[in-house]
Amino acid sequence: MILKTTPHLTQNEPLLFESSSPGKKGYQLPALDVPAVDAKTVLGENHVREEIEGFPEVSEVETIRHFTRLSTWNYAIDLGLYPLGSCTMKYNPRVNELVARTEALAWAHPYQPESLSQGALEIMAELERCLAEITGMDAVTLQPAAGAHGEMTGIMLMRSLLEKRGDARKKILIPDSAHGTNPATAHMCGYAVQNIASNSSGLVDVASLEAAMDETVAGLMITNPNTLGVFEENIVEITKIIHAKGGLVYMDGANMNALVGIARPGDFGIDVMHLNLHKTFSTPHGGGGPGSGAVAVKKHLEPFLPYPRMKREGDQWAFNYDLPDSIGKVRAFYGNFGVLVRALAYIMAHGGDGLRRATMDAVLNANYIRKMLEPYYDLPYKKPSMHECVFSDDRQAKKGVRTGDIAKRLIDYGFHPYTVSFPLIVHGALMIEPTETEGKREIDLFVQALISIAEEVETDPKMVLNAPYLTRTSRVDEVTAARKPIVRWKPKATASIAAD
Amino acid sequence: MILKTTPHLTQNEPLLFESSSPGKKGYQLPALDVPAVDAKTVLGENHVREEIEGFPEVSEVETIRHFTRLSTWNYAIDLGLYPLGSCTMKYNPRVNELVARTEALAWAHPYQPESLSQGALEIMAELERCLAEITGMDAVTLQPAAGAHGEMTGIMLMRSLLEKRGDARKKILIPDSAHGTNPATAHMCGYAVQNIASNSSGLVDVASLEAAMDETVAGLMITNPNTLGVFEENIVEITKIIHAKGGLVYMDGANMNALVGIARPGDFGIDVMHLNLHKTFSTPHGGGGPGSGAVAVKKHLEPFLPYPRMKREGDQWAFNYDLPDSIGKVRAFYGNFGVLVRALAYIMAHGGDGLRRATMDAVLNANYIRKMLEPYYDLPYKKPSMHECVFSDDRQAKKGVRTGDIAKRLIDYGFHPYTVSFPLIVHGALMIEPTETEGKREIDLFVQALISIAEEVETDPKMVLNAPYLTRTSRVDEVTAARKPIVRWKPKATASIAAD
Amino acid sequence: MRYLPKSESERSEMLEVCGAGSLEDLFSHLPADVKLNRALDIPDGKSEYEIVDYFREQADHNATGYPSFLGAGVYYHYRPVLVDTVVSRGEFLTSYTPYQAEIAQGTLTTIFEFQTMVCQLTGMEVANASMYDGSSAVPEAAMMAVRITGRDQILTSRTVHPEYREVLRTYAQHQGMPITEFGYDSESGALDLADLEARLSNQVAAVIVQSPNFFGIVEDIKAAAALAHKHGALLVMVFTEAVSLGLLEPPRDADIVAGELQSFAITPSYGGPFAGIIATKEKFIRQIPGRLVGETKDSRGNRAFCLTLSTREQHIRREKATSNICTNQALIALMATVFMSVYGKEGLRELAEQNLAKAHYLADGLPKRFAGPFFNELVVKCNGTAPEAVNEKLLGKKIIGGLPLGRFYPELKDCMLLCATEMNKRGHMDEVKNAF
Amino acid sequence: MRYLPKSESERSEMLEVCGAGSLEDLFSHLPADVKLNRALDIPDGKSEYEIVDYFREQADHNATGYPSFLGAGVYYHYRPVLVDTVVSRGEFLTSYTPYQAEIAQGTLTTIFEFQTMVCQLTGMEVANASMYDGSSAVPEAAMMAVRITGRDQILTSRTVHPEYREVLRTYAQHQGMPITEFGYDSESGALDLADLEARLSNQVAAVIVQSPNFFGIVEDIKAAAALAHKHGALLVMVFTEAVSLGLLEPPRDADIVAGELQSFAITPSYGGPFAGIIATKEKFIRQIPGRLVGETKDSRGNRAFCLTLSTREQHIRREKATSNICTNQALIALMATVFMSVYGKEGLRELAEQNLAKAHYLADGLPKRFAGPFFNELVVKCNGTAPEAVNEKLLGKKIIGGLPLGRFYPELKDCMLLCATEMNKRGHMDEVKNAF
Ligand SMILES: Cc1ncc(COP(=O)(O)O)c(C=O)c1O
Ligand SMILES: Cc1ncc(COP(=O)(O)O)c(C=O)c1O
Repeated sequence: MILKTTPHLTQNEPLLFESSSPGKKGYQLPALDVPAVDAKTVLGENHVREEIEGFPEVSEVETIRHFTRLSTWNYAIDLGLYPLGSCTMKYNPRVNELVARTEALAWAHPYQPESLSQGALEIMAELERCLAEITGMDAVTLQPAAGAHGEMTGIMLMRSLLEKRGDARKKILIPDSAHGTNPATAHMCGYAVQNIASNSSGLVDVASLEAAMDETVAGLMITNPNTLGVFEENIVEITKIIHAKGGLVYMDGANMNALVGIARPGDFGIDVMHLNLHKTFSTPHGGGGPGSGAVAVKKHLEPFLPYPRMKREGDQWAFNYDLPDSIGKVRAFYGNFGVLVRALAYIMAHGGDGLRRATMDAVLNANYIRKMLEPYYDLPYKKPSMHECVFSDDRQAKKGVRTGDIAKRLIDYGFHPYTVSFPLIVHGALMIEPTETEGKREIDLFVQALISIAEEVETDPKMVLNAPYLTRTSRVDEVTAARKPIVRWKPKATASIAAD
Repeated sequence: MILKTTPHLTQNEPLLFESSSPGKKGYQLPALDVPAVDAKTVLGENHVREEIEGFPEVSEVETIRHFTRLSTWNYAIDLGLYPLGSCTMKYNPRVNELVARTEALAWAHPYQPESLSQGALEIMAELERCLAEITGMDAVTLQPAAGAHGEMTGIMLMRSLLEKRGDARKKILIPDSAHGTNPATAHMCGYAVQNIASNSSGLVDVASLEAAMDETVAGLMITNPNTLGVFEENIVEITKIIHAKGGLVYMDGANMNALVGIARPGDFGIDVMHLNLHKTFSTPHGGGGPGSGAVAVKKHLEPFLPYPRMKREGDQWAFNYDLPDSIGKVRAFYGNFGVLVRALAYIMAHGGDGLRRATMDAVLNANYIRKMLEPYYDLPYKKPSMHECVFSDDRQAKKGVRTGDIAKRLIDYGFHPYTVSFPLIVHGALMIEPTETEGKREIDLFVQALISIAEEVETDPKMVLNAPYLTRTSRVDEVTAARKPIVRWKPKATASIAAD
Repeated sequence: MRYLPKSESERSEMLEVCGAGSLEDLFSHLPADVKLNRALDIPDGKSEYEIVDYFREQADHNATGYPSFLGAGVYYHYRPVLVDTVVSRGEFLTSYTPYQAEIAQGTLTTIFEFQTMVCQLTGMEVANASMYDGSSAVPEAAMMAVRITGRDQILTSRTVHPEYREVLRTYAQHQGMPITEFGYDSESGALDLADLEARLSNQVAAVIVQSPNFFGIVEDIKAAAALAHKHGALLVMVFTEAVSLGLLEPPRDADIVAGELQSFAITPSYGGPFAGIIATKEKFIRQIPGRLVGETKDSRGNRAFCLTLSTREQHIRREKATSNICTNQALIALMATVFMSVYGKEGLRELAEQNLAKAHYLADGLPKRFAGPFFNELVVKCNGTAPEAVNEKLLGKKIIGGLPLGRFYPELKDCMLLCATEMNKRGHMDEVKNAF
Repeated sequence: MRYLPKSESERSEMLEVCGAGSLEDLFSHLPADVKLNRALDIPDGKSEYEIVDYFREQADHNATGYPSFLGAGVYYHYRPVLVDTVVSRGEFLTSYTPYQAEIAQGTLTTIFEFQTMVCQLTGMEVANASMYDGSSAVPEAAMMAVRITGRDQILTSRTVHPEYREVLRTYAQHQGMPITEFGYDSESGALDLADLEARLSNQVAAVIVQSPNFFGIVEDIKAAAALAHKHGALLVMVFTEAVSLGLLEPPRDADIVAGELQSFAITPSYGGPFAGIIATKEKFIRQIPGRLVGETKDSRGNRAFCLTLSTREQHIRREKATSNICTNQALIALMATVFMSVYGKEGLRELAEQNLAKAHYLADGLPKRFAGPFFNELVVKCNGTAPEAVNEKLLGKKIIGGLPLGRFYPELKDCMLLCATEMNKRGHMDEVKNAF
């Protein structure tokens, strides 16, 4: 029975291009205080464009209504639980938005004099210090823009170290439970990918890892806790195996929300790792980004970090570009500074003890959900859960209902779906990560919803197969979208574009 | 046919009290930097309360979700046309919200030294100047908090002048088309109310006015354009009649959106009037307030204005409290300053010419709607419309459908209803004021909706009588609410309170 | 103009429908002699960037970043970030009075919560949806008492905020509601019960007292109420510092509570907009002014809220209404509602305790004028030097001192009213002490 | 902790269900030797007021209110207020990547509009939903060209932003993608077509040029494209100043456009977050990296949008994906979308014309290093004095000058890059001129 939502009307809204009319304006510029110049004269006829065909022409009130109306078609953390496994969708404190807009921070130019950027530098230095302490690593770079970018940075660091030692090696070992960015990253860094099968309990199989490890292997990319939400109990042994053969261990830190204040990768043999500040440290996802993929390393990898690094000169911070072994820059300037501000504000709000308590509540929520749902959904791997738990649609599949269908039905119940069909080692996975910022009431409603859907599967599978029913947009046809891609608006008639 | 809305799910949400749990916190205070004191010792046992029974205990994330969810149950200008007659629901520019939050303005204390308040004083002085220019009056007070408060201030000014002349007189003349605040105000100021019947074209009947006017009458409260949206074409003659017998004319300026830049009350014989800055000058209604009811007067009433007034001392602004004839203060401090800031920002954005063009577009929208709907709804008064038009439900009533029912059905069509059953001189009024900030597309959809409803009334009146259908809350039972008032939450069991 | 969502072609289409050749034609029926034949003398429209610059420039002529010890009815308190997050949502900011309940349940629910929390804080049974501010709530309370008792005289303590009393006088002057003031005990700074008793009679509709009073002193409401009731008058209790309600015994013995919630996340904003309230006993519900939200059901039987008892109000009752108030301070009341939700039961008490501690730290060592128990304000003697001189000294240190009292209380012209809240830092308080 | 929505009693209820006696029990299965046996060395949790104070204090150590003439890839432009109004809506701010189309149509629609407007601006047929920034979009474009052409060499103009070229080098070093640079004409400051032609070969996958280039000079994309195409290479056009697209001929002849939209209402924010884009021809759609939103229908036949062609992406293709990018810059792209909507067709052109006028006013009288046509940036010779010295002089006047070029172009160590936008006031520009 649906307890959490009620249908209500929402406003329809055309595309901006469809509500445009020639001459409508949403802007005004101050009058020019210098002589106007003729573009064609100073730039040359051939360099000056005609009007921007099809570009919007709307007023201010139409603009705010357009985006306000569209926003009401979205689900969001501010509206409820967002249990996407592996995504750590936690509450985004609003004070972080406020401080990130502090004028002298938001309007700081990356090339302004260092002497006039000491505040920005201090913020980055303090965040680096906090992240090193949290991970137990020796140095941190804040330059990567997201997790995958951090992975690339990290693998390049490994490769540069190995090259310096004389052999960059050929392969990276990656468990079959890993996130897609891991193999994609290894490939971008010029490495072949060798998959490591998980064992019956969903952990890295130590024997096959040992077998796979040799001098052609640059290292291992491991996620801990892994994508099942299970802590790799043999992690110390695993890192020893890699190190023994001269390899390095990269840890995908996307799941750090299970470890902060409890255990530190630096203490269990990790050489390099990334953090998703937009997960563990609560910077808003904003419908897909921005993020920050800070990378933390042990001493031996520090010389290879992207330049510039910050250094102390007397009582001032300064940038150091003189780093001969550096892999170079992975993006212009110093990173997603505005995101870094938010992450530091988050850390300051919790403090060391608060961060630990947040981790414990996150793990509590995941274990509670697991316990409550185990009678209704198949739990393929039984190891203790950390911050998330992964069920399979095994029982429901017998009725022809798959994880994707259950996910859509969950929408009617007022929740964003869990992560669907990942990790790949679980057939028909329901991957659930509640995070610590969910209260008991919200979690109980979520559990009730999934139990109720399990019952619907028994009594009326069709009902689930055709969900959702309460959304303004019913089940979306993604197949057609991919078969004949229409990725931009065009004036009617010529609307659709042919794809090869 | 409903073109503008589609049903979509919205989140249910209990009251704060219902989601509270002992010990949940949404706040943190900085640690005390002085010794704590024992309340009972310094205040005395009897002065210290027990815990606040039933007060909320929720976390930060629950608070933001609570109010975000509730907000989605509202309609608003940001979502669409809000054609409430007499309310002038126009677009609220967001830059006005920004400037009102400028730190040194938002955090200015009313008792801080005048030398450190020059910016605030300059803003008020500039707004007074603009409003005097717009109304054609000689002086303005910004102290009243809303229109009704302005009316009270204005009538007190009149009374004080008359008293000073030797006789405060007994009565105030008020057309039967006037807003309820007019008679209520006259009464609060110690005057009896004498209604003046409107003539067949909805205007003040000059003959009966003349008959009613004598030396016992303090003056007239007139709304121009009146609540039918019609300009009182005899206004000059009317004011002459009142003045001839020593009375004064108060104008309810709620409808100034029809006149700004076109005609000025000061030029047609008005002695005193109020402006609703939260209507004509776009400060947000915020679900019912705050507003500002600035009052503008001619020279002869200036000495009676509330103190303090601003005066220039050298290159500085100062407050002048030495005003022997002043009626006194109508509220503490100087008025709803934050609202005044927004109003001035609005005036600055338009400039003189822009204000005039806004008025013309407002009148254009109203006349367009009138023309488009005249074939479908009865228009009781045929005089040219200004900023609003008023239909009656005469034709629909024959099918048993009243203006209130049509209003509810309009909700399903994606619009906020017009003003229902006002003015009283129109039986079953539909009072429609679009304002200038509505585009043709939105207006055409509104017209289409009302036409479509008119057809529904013919074909299926029941359908209209039971509307709305698409809202999360269906037709609300206001009768029961008034019969057994429950105006506060109580822990179950004792929930309802008896009313006398 | 960027706020006018029409293209020229759309304008002409619409004009055509109206049978008008031009926009001017729409006004052709206006008498020639009332029309304005010139442009308004207001500068050309400005871009939003110029508007921001203008107000920043004005702000630069105001004090910024001065620690301040001003209170006297307007208090500096921390403002949770969530408050603006909530009130900036267009659905709250740009909606009208919730007359159409089916699309205003958001606003209606928050007002119902507001009314409930005000009752919980004040110990009353009914609270309205807000008044303009605390000062205008006082005459409304007095008029309410007059309606209830059928009497016409009002007795006010001199320790009620002076500006509130001025507003009461303005409202009263034209409606035959004589106001008499009674004094305070010059030792304790609390109201003079003997003087009150002496002035009470069967003509008195209401006795108005404030607690904490204008001097910051916590009054004995019970005693005042007993006296008032003995003579068949109602007791109206006024408060200007809502934070005190987190710690002080609520005025259960009062009949009407009229107060100001500015302390609840409402910026001082040079004096407004604020949010006043009136709360009372159930039995007086039909005499309360302003809007009330009540609980009911919708046609499907689900809980719903709506404006109720509107037969008290001007749009129905016209001259017989309980008040002429229409537009109130809804959005500001919402700020207070969010504030109460963020602080909650424990937070409001801790906040009050911090204020108490700060004020007592400030008081320690300063020449207090009054002996009565105080919350977060106190009257201090400036022995010899004028209060203005002390403030000058402090301004030199970029600190704004207290309010010199001579303006409102000639007998206290050598005193100032100092306030300390959770925002005042110890160091600044020490500087203030040194200035005496 | 205010962000943890649980009471102690709720915690113990939940622990009981989990069969755990304490929160610590939940971690009892972790090997003892991996556990942290001490508290983290991070100061105690702070209230939101202390957090605000901390960042304000840091901000005070940064420049505020200095007029600045820095550009070089990060530009100062007015920021319409509506941008923050929109991106502050929780429904946009706190939503995830729109994988579940039925409850993400808001985000999906805005991305579809974004993709469309980027196409309209660049003259391309397909644009993605955003890349991390302009600099990382360049190597992604290069890799795309390598996949399309099956060749591996990249030719880059030295007038491409130096940091972009550094990023390209970092990406390229480990994947056998040799990078060669070609020069610029020291007269005009535009790319040296002869040098380009000389270096072209049938090994070259892509020629990368920027316009306006790092010196502010508008490049002849047509000519560069013709040369590249003659040798079967693709032309990649880079832009850092999106406002220029309001006025400049779009790079229709390019095969791939990689750019940075920071100029579109994205604050400089000390270098990020920004929003990069990649746009290209329809025929290359299956090689484009990053997310794409496509139009389709829902089961009721209504228009709907969803993420599409995800078989290009890492979560499906893993090591065979077109890129490893997952999280992008969605909310920042939304800022740019709102900006484009506010300015619109006429506004963007007027804005570009104002920039052109300001830069040419600034240039007038200054010793320009290059003769080519420029948009809103120009290289100026400091004849004699070092650029740093000129900047020192300007800092004395609380003005931030230009970027000394020696760091990136030794041959231009006596020059600086100056930028003037609509925000630079005439008076400040005059002061800059006087400093030379
Ligand atoms: C386990 C894991 N690794 C890596 C990533 C990639 O991080 P990002 O999306 O920030 O690039 C994610 C994010 O979805 C993830 O869940
Ligand atoms: C014609 C008229 N007069 C007076 C008022 C009262 O103004 P306010 O609500 O600001 O007190 C209104 C507002 O509804 C009105 O429409």
